[in-house]
Amino acid sequence: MPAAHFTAATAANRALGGGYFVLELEAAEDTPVGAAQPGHFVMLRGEWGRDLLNPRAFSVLAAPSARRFAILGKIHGRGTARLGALRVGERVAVTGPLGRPFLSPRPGTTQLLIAGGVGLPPLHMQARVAAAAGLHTAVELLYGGRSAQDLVLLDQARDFGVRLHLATEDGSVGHRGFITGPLLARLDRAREAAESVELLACGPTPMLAAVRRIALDRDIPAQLCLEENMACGFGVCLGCAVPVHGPRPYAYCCTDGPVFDAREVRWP
Amino acid sequence: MPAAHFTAATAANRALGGGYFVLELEAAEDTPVGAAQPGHFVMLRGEWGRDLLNPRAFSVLAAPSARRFAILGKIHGRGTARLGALRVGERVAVTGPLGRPFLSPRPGTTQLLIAGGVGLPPLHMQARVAAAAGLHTAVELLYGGRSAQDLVLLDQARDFGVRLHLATEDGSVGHRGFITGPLLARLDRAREAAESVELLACGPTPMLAAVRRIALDRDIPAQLCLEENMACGFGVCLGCAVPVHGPRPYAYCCTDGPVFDAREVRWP
Amino acid sequence: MSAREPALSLAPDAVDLAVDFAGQPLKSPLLAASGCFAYGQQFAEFCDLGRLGGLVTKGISPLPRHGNPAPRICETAAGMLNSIGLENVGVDAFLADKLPFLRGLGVAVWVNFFGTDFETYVDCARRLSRGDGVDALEMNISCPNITKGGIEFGTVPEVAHRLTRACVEVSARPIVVKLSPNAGDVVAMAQAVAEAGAAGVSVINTITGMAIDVRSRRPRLATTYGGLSGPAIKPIALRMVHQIARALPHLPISGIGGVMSGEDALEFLMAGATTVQVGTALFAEPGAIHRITQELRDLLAELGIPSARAAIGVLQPLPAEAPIRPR
Amino acid sequence: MSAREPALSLAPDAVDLAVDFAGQPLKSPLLAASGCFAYGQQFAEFCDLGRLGGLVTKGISPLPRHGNPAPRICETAAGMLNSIGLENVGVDAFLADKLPFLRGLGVAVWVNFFGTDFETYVDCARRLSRGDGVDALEMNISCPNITKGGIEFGTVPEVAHRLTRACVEVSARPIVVKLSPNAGDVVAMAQAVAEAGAAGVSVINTITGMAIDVRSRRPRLATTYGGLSGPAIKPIALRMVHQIARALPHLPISGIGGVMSGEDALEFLMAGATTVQVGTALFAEPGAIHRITQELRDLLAELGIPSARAAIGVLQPLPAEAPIRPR
Ligand SMILES: Cc1cc2nc3c(=O)[nH]c(=O)nc-3n(C[C@H](O)[C@H](O)[C@H](O)COP(=O)(O)OP(=O)(O)OC[C@H]3O[C@@H](n4cnc5c(N)ncnc54)[C@H](O)[C@@H]3O)c2cc1C
Ligand SMILES: Cc1cc2nc3c(=O)[nH]c(=O)nc-3n(C[C@H](O)[C@H](O)[C@H](O)COP(=O)(O)OP(=O)(O)OC[C@H]3O[C@@H](n4cnc5c(N)ncnc54)[C@H](O)[C@@H]3O)c2cc1C
Ligand SMILES: Cc1cc2nc3c(=O)[nH]c(=O)nc-3n(C[C@H](O)[C@H](O)[C@H](O)COP(=O)(O)O)c2cc1C
Ligand SMILES: Cc1cc2nc3c(=O)[nH]c(=O)nc-3n(C[C@H](O)[C@H](O)[C@H](O)COP(=O)(O)O)c2cc1C
Ligand code: FES
Ligand code: FES
Repeated sequence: MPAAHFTAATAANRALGGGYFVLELEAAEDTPVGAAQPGHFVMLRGEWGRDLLNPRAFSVLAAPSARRFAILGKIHGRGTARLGALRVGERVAVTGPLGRPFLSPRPGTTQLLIAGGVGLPPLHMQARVAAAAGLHTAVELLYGGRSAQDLVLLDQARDFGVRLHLATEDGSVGHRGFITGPLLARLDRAREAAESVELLACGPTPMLAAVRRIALDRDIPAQLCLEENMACGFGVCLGCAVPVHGPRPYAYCCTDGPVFDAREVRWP
Repeated sequence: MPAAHFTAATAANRALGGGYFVLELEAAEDTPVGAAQPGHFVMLRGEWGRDLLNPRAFSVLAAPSARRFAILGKIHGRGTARLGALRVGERVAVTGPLGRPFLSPRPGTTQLLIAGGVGLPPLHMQARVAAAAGLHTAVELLYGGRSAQDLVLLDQARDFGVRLHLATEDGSVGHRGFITGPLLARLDRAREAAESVELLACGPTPMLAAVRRIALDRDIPAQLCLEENMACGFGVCLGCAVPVHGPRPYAYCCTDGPVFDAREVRWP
Repeated sequence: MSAREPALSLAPDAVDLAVDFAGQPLKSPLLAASGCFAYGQQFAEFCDLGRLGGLVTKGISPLPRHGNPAPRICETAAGMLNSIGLENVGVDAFLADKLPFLRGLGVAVWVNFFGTDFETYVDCARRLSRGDGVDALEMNISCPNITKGGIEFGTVPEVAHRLTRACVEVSARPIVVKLSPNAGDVVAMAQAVAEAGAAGVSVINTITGMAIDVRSRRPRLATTYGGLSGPAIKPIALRMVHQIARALPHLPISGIGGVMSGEDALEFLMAGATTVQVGTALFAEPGAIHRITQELRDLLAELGIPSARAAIGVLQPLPAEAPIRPR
Repeated sequence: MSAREPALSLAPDAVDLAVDFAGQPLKSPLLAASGCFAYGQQFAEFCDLGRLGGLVTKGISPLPRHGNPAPRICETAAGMLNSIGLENVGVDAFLADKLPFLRGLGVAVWVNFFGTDFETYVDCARRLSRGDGVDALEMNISCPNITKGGIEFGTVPEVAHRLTRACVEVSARPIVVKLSPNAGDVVAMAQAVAEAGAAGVSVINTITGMAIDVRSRRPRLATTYGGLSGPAIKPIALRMVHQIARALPHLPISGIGGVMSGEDALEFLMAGATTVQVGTALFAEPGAIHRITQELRDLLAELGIPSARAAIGVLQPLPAEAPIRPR
């Protein structure tokens, strides 16, 4: 998919609590981000002068039109804090869409979408796209966070009609504990029913590591959406190395990923 | 006068056209800036992270209360651009009041206040203070700029009841040419009338140099309010050296000035 | 009253941006810096590469290199650190797969290269300089991210001299030596490589730095140290360019470090650089060089400077103060 | 699912900030850096000076110095350049007029000093070290702003060794040598002065840089070059501190360069510094050290590190990757 570099204006910026925000950006003309698929990401940078030099990566949450798209951000450091504080009309430089997206559901296989915290957006979009294609039964969303306020955009997810499994570490919503609990239970049921499943996961690295272990142990295909520090997002800085098995020791999160096959990733 | 370092909130920020803006700042508690005199300045810095490291110097324009004060800024580089864009409620770190102010009018001497462009604020305040003390006849304001839009806050100046002499380089308001034209005419009249006058000037360095020449040639006392790059504003960085005559080759704009006796300044 | 200089403003289109670097003509002084442009293809979707003055490839070594473990980059105040580890496809793959694309662009192609020892440097220079479409070689003697050896190439003038001479002797193209700011005396380094036959110098490469994640108590880069780039280093880069230009007025210099705007580029020209490279700025804005070129053109026009050439080295000292006379 | 480290958070009040530098106790590791604090009086109206770990005076020379012409400072990206020219009141006026105020504060007083040649360095060390209330001398061997000579003091290890030895011999107080980042090999410099009897090193002084005003075609500083300070140089400073700490684990280091927050200070401690100096940050925020001290205390508490001492040099390498196994 061709990418573009363009300026967009803040069309809306809604705080969801817990540091989460949905930022909607609108360009003056059609942009290729309108055609983004789940897992595609954009690099964003506000008009910040010389400090905070590099743009920040965000998965596309939704692209309702060829000019407009949204991201779900969580305030982490200085860049996300500034993006979370953008006011309507303020401008942002955008590069995207970038990366290789998640693969679509295949007939006869259920995709279990495993989202941890701010890893939600690409899976939320995957559920949206599946629902729009009438495939809402082909995907289920497993979504975990620390507490109730880490689980955002649930109403929309419910509207997609996909099955939801929730978990919070403090037990305030859904299963008490990590999302891997409901995942293992679900996989047990799938095994009993000889159901073909595939895992799609995005979230904190420890969660991805746990999902990967489970996938490798049970020999289930898994697509992991990884994060790595990025300077460019389009394959020129070579900064976003991901250790992989195979002839080359490193792949690039931005151009080879961010979605990787769990077997490919060279983690301990 | 003791200075303080404190945080103030933007209470109002009014664009006047031509890049000029009046920024009103309000602190949560009383501050010594409330007692600022004409020529005193403050160092201002917004919440700018690591770039634009140093605060910027601004003459106090008015201090209507012990918590509130105003400056007149003109957009020049990146710092003034950011200050000019501050929105109500945004916070600014303030150090002040700093420096040595203009001397007050002495009985029997007329102070000619010579302002060039954004050099207006300390002289505007001098006129305000004189008017408030019933001394509006003891001061006259000579104010020059490139064109009409460089002459700001005229209504207020008229309200003070002080005599105004205006000049613009393009002749759009007042005398056509530099303000030194009306000044020389005024000085000629003073000489004829054996009137005792004193010059107080603030503005671009070439204007100050011209005023200084005139003062030295005619042996008229003159106080010049100078600008020099400043990092601290309170005498510790030693960055704001002003070449002076006398035992020390340099004085400091921030602590020895910004107001200097014209005879003291070591200019060509 | 304000003394404005009689700014003989010109029409931007009347400004001639062309420069000559070591006898080779370039359309404009602005080049993409090594390691920030990969081998160029990725930029084709963002901008018209034919409008660059030129480009410098990622550093090429005789054999392919895989680079360092992650994390390889992190941000710092007005800058970033990288320890990519000089990952590249190697000479053979470069000549076969990458060079054909670059040669078609119609802009100056400088191939950045390095070896891991004396022999591999020379080997690399010999082979790359014969590549069809290569205008010049930029020899990277400052490889902060290679661990074994190599540090003397970039810091000891005699060693740099020997290396440069050997490479110049076998090279079919001019060699521009890219200097390390980590050397104690960058002027001595420039002089050493100039005397060895370098056609020019590129100044500067990244400065070695580090950052720590206090929460994990670990360095932010897997290699602990990395190279600092971006606006943070611009004052240091500019100083080194100026020092070299003053000491060696006939040696062409390609200025590099933190260029983000046309004004930055003009600072480098005025300090004595003939070309100016843009690196880190390309990450946030793939079309940065086009914007910078336009800004440079507009600024030269505004200042009444008819050409990029006319701006090179025009820095004047400040006027002296009046003498001290006791009052 | 997220693996949070078992952060044994402590109450901030339980954190012990005291450190020992070369055998001398300090209440906290945070000192005001030389040249950014003058002789202290100006700060008294903004903050309680008794809460500092210590302070380093403006550099003192045997005779008063008037400094350089204006402009002496300018801002750069996340930093600033200065060429103050080491203006100071001289030894006699310092001892008579400035020291009494400092000695009353109850914090460590380090007197920064320099000479214009070997003899004046030694003379300065002898006289200042006998000042009542002086805890240590910080010897500035990196004076980018003095024009005549002196460059070797800061860049040639043997010269620095001889100078340090001579000053240590006549000094009644420990001598901390402030190193120049402009030296090619800062570890060699640290080693040379340590072997000559330096009680510690301060790392780093400003890095020589320049900036140009393209409109006037002139340097932004009257002296053309000046010293770069501020967050821009932090990665370089941190790297130098870490290199020295690794090579000379018993040599106390005072880390300096771009410290603006408690997190910055903790980075320096973790890299191996025992004290941390705050310079440029004081200009925009005279009470910066108090804020930074509080932030450091809170951060240590949050991370479960019981004392500043316990943070010194705790940097761990990153865990290794899994080995490569072809799929
Ligand atoms: C492909 C991809 C998709 C992402 N999608 C989202 C998303 O949809 N929503 C969201 O909130 N966050 C997302 N992230 C993470 C987001 O990019 C980081 O949270 C953000 O860069 C942190 O910036 P900061 O300035 O707040 O933090 P700081 O810690 O101040 O950032 C400093 C530097 O570290 C880099 N960095 C820090 N954390 C990360 C990280 N986790 N990943 C990459 N770079 C990092 C930043 O780019 C920056 O250069 C994504 C990351 C990647 C790689
Ligand atoms: C005592 C004093 C009083 C002042 N009063 C006013 C006022 O009332 N209104 C107003 O609009 N301006 C005033 N100025 C000038 C104002 O401080 C500068 O315009 C401002 O610092 C420029 O900042 P910038 O970021 O926009 O420009 P930049 O050029 O981006 O500034 C870069 C650096 O240069 C310094 N600098 C640039 N120009 C000046 C200058 N003329 N004086 C001092 N430092 C400078 C800045 O402090 C900064 O560190 C005053 C200056 C001084 C010294
Ligand atoms: C990610 C990255 C990779 C780089 N790789 C190389 C390289 O392979 N060879 C080289 O000579 N310089 C390399 N450099 C240095 C740049 O070419 C340039 O000298 C430096 O970044 C300073 O310029 P800047 O501030 O504009 O980025 C690299 C820089 C960065 C940021
Ligand atoms: C205006 C100014 C004056 C300085 N004067 C001195 C000095 O007299 N002696 C000295 O050793 N260092 C001097 N320094 C260097 C600082 O002490 C410090 O090493 C440097 O600024 C880096 O720290 P920072 O980034 O926190 O400012 C000066 C720095 C500045 C900005
Ligand atoms: S982020 Fe630059 S190559 Fe991936
Ligand atoms: S501005 Fe720092 S001493 Fe005047």
